[in-house]
Amino acid sequence: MLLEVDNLQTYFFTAGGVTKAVDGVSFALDNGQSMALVGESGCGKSTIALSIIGLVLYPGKIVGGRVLFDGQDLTKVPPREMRRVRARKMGLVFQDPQTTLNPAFTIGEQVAESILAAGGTARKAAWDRAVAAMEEVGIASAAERAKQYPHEFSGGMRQRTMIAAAIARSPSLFIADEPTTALDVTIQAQILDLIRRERERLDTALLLITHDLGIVGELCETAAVMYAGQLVERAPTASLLSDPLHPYSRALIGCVPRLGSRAQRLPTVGGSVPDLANLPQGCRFADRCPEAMDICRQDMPEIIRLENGREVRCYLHA
Amino acid sequence: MSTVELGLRTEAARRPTGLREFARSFCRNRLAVIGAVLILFFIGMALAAPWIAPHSPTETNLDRRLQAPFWAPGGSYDHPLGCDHLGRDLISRIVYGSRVSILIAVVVVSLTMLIGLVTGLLAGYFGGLLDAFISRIVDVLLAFPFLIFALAVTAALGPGLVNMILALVFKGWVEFCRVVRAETMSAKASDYVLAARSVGLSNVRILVGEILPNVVPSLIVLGTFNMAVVIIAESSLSFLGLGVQPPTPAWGSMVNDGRPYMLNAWWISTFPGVAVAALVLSINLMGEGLRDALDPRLRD
Amino acid sequence: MPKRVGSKCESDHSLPPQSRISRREFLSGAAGLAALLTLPSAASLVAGCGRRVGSGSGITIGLDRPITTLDPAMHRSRTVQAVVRNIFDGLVARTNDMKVVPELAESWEVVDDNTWRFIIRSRVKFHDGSSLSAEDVKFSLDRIITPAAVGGQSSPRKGLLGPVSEVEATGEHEVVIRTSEPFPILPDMLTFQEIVPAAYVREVGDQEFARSPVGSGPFRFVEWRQGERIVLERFPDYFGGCPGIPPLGPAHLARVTFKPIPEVATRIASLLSGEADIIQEVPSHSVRSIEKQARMDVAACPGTRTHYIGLNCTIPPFNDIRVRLAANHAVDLRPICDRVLGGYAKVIPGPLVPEAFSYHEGLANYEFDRSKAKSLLRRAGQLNVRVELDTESSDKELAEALAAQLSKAGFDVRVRVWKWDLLQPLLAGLKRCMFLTHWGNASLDPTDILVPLFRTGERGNFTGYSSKKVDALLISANTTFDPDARRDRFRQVQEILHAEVPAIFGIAKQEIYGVNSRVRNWSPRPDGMLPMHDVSVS
Amino acid sequence: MRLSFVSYRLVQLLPVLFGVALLVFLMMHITPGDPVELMLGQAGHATEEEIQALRHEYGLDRPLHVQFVSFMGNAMRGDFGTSFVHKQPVSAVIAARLPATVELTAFALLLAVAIALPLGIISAVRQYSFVDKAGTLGALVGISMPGFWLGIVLIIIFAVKLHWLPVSGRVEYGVGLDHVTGFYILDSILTRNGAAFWSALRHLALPAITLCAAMCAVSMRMVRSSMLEVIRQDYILYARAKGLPESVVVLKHALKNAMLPTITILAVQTGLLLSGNMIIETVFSWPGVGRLAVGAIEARNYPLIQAIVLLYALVYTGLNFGADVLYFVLNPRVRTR
Repeated sequence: MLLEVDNLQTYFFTAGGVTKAVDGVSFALDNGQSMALVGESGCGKSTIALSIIGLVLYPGKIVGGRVLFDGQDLTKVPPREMRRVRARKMGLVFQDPQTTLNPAFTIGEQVAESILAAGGTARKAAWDRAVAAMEEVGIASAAERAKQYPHEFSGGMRQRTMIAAAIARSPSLFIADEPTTALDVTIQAQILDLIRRERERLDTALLLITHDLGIVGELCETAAVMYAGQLVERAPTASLLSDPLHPYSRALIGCVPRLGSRAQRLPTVGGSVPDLANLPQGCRFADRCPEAMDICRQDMPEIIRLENGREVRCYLHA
Repeated sequence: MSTVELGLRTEAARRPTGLREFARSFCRNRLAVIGAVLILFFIGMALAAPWIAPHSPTETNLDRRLQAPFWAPGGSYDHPLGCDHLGRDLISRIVYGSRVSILIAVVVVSLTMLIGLVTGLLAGYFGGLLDAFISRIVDVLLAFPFLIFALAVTAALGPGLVNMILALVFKGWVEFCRVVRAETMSAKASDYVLAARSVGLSNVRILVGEILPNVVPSLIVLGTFNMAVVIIAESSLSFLGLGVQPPTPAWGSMVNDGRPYMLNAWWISTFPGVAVAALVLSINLMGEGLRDALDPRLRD
Repeated sequence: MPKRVGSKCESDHSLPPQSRISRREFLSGAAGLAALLTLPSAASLVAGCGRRVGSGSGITIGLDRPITTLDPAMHRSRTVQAVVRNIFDGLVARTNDMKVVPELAESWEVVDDNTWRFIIRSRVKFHDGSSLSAEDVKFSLDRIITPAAVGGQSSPRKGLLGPVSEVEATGEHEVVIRTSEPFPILPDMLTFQEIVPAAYVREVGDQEFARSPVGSGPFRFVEWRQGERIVLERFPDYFGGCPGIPPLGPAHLARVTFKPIPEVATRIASLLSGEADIIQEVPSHSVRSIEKQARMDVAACPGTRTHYIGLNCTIPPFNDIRVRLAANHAVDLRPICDRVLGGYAKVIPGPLVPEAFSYHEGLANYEFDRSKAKSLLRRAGQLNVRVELDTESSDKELAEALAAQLSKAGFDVRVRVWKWDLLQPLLAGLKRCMFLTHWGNASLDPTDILVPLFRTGERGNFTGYSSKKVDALLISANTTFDPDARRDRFRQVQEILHAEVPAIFGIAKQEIYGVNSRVRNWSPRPDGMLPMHDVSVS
Repeated sequence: MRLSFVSYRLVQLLPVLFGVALLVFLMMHITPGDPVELMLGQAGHATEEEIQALRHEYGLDRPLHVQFVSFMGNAMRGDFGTSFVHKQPVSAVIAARLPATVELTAFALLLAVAIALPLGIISAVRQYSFVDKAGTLGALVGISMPGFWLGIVLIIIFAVKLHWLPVSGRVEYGVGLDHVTGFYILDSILTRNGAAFWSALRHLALPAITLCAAMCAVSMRMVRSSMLEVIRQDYILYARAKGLPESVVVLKHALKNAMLPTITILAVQTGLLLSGNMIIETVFSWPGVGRLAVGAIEARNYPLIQAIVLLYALVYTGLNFGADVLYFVLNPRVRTR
């Protein structure tokens, strides 16, 4: 198993109280596999990403659980070693290429830097590899453009650059946090295509974090739905999309617009996410759940494993 | 302010920004509360000076000239911090001095902030000729040594408290204007202002609603520091002959008055100096707390 | 015998001042060197580089003011004169106790009311080796009395030579000075002028001369780092100095360094750290912290400056003589002199210091009587009248003490502290009503102070005082040669001023110096000059 | 592109200098106080005619606008007239003092940057740590102490009590320092005079420390706050996520961005140092322009004041101009647009 997240708990200790951004999440991802973490913004999915790469910043803290990566518990690894793991084995793409590239350095420099960080490469060679990676992700005349600054790049181009930086060092885990959210629809497709292609080429495991179920089908074998810091459902993508079990998943899928659908109005999920610093006693979705029962408000449902390998956290399936 | 969906801010720190929230957030910063309490203490001291001060701040008694603090040889508990060069009780002068010093700091900083804010916002937001005009004035004033100003103002109006405040304001607003202008310009280019503009919000609403909140944090930091600078400037100005006029006690002038006695009666200028430092420290602690509480970005 | 005051001096009264200092032990050479040696690395760096050559015979003097020029004709500063007087000599000099004695002049005579003849000493050499002649004297005095004579500019010292109208070299060593009206105090006033080498000045030009002067004095110029220091070296071929001020011969000191250190605390610190051997203008409150130190001492002598509170006689409330009298009854200067000025001051009943010519011993200060002051004010309808007492920051302490006294006796006085450059025009315009200031009288001749302060319309007459009688007496005194007649007139003036009270008189402060006890044979002078010719160090 | 930016900023300097010149001219001339009166001192013996003659000699009897035009005309040729007090060309008087001030200011600036930069960075990276809190406290104390007070305290401790450092002046007499540039540190290095170098350095220490205290405090706070701002940016998180060492993240990615506002602040602060000079130079008897200025103002020495103020303005605007150009070079957004 490449990555095994086991009962991960990441809390933020703020002045307003303890915010349980990630509260007992477990999942696993093997080499070459791909998985999506789906959820509304604020549900803790990005915190999972940060927990995996060991960059949960003050006042956040991993308070429980393990993150096994290549058999090593990353929560116990010293920062210096953690940095090496990140540099050698992980590739990241973030949501907003506008702000994630440093405005003060050239594109090539920032890509090359990522190669240098992995170690074992000379500066000149790193630059060449950076240019090659940029070509690989489809940036024309990469040698020239590598000398340009981020503000001279379009959003899509910047995102390609980020992917180039990630793949240039052939990571074993590729984490993409909302990689297309900030982009135009047409560009989105290109970028998704690029991610899929590169993932297959390098046989990298992919952890895709998104709120957009629409893109999950194209990229990931499995999908996990997150709600208020917890996983509520995990299933092969196809099954999830065709037959969501959890009422939240259903609501979420209902929100995905389908081309050709004639619906006058897009359905929405009513209500809002509970305050992570002040969680209800029972099921966290109970307040918004159309099928909520008394027990749902009393007790927190456990994850239930179904025979077909699916997992769901709901009393409806008990 | 586009942010990466990385949980830190968006997931963990979304809270309404009401007055109560602000107060709560401020109160949780222990140092800031200490600062605020100290400031209240100083203000209380200023208000209650006649009841607190053991002696008159202006009553001279040449028999007690340069009397040392109580622990030093020659000191007495009657004048715990000793007496100055005219035998006036030092602690009483410090207590009364808080009135003048706080008044000067508050008046000067509010005036400079206000002028700097308005001119900076206008110059930064509208740009063009207005900006060029304001910027050139700012440049000229900045390039002009303060000493000359102070002397010119005294020359034109004579030395005194009001004129000193005028001199400080005349030059002080410039720094605020520069900072506000720069912040305004960068805020103006940001997405949310573009968005606000595209929605068709009026200039005033954009300035007050969108840009001002971004300017305020740096303004407060600068302002709290300037309080300190102003209190100290008062002593530099008395060094140059534009201080608060005797026998009115003011901390800055007291520090300066004690200058010739540094070798043989260090307390005359040291204790007022300590008072300045304590006030400045508390202003600053509170300022930091204010900034953190005001700026949702910096809140944790 | 120069007067030395100060507690230590008093206790050693029987001994001459020089030997008193010399008895003290002095350990190593310059204390500055000692300071340096505390850092081992410093010592190794400095070793053998010839620093402080013959350190025992150098002396450093901390001045209270910057030196702006070394041209004796182009300044109006006592401190500058104190420095250049070591490079240059004058026709006439003063002894330490202010007697006027011939220096470069061998003798002089009054030919008639408007003509003087001076015989110049022969065999006097300038530092460049040339001999001093009557031509040089004429050149030097012409530079001062002729407008625009110094590089196109006029000498600000012209006024000090009053009615001198012509100087003529009538022989190799004889000069005739003519005046436009009788000028009885010419010798006194010539002590303010120095003789420069005509040929050298013509050769290098006035500007260069002001930067690196050549004179005939006991020390020759070595280095001037502007704002930092002026270094002088012993001139071995010095003619010897005034016969009136023995001993004669070249200076004892190999080197004299003048350092302007305007900040009081810094100046004292440089004395205490050993960087300066003599410092000017020690405030009385610091005397004790200097005396406390081993090998440090304080020397004081009567000054020539009179501190007084001017009362503007032209505007209310002080245009009423009752209010002026009330002000005089309201103050008690004795405790101020004793406490605020630490005893380094004397109360005087008029504008003249006791050492001045024609000082009137018969006058006394008005009696300190608060109820009398109040009743005078009540009668004038000015009880609790509000007035501002203007002063400079250097006199702030004194002003505050006086204001406190006045406020207890029926006045309501606030002190206002100004810079002199701003206060001066207001005073000159008679716009202010009460001011604490001081006026110097370096010549110790009353003309120097009575005329500018109290003659109608004079530029120092800030009280607006005007009396035909006083004006006439002053004019006649100034043009009369007979000392007794002059004395009589000046006394009359003092009596009138005492009766008409245009001011609250007065305080004569002492000049206080800080001295390292290795300095010998030096004593302070009322006129603030610092002749180093006879001084030595142990 | 670059050239046009630079020349644009250069053109902007002209109105500023003109404005400063006009302002100082008006201020000095419309306020009361007669330089000739002050020049003649308090002692008597000057007649009204003499005063008038002197006034005429210095052109003070001409109408204001005529004086201003001739002042500006001469100033453009670098001729600021003759100092009333020194009786020497103003340019020569200032030139003699300038190296001292430049040396002191530069040294104080270096010291301030050397202290403020690392402390500011550490305080930001380790926010709320001991270093941060101590730094904050230190900065506040630094800013709360008037320069003259701190100066005198340092003198008492290091010169009077400990005898470690000299009280005043720039270099000992007798170390045989040759004048090359007027900057003693530089001169002593050029002439390989170890004793002079050491002496100059020791003389520089106290005034430089005093001068830099306030600036150091402000700069440190500025570095800290701009670093804090930058460190919260996404690209810093991304840089960390890439696995870059923390030192690279902070010193390369964060610092380069944080330097932009800091440079501007440093330029302004250096300008303030120049004013601070007036008091510090007086306290330490440092033979620089600041002390010259104080004396010139007290004596209403118009030609000298005007020249010094113009010089300050020139240096100040020059610094700002330099900061702008540096900003321009450092900030790729401005540069390539």
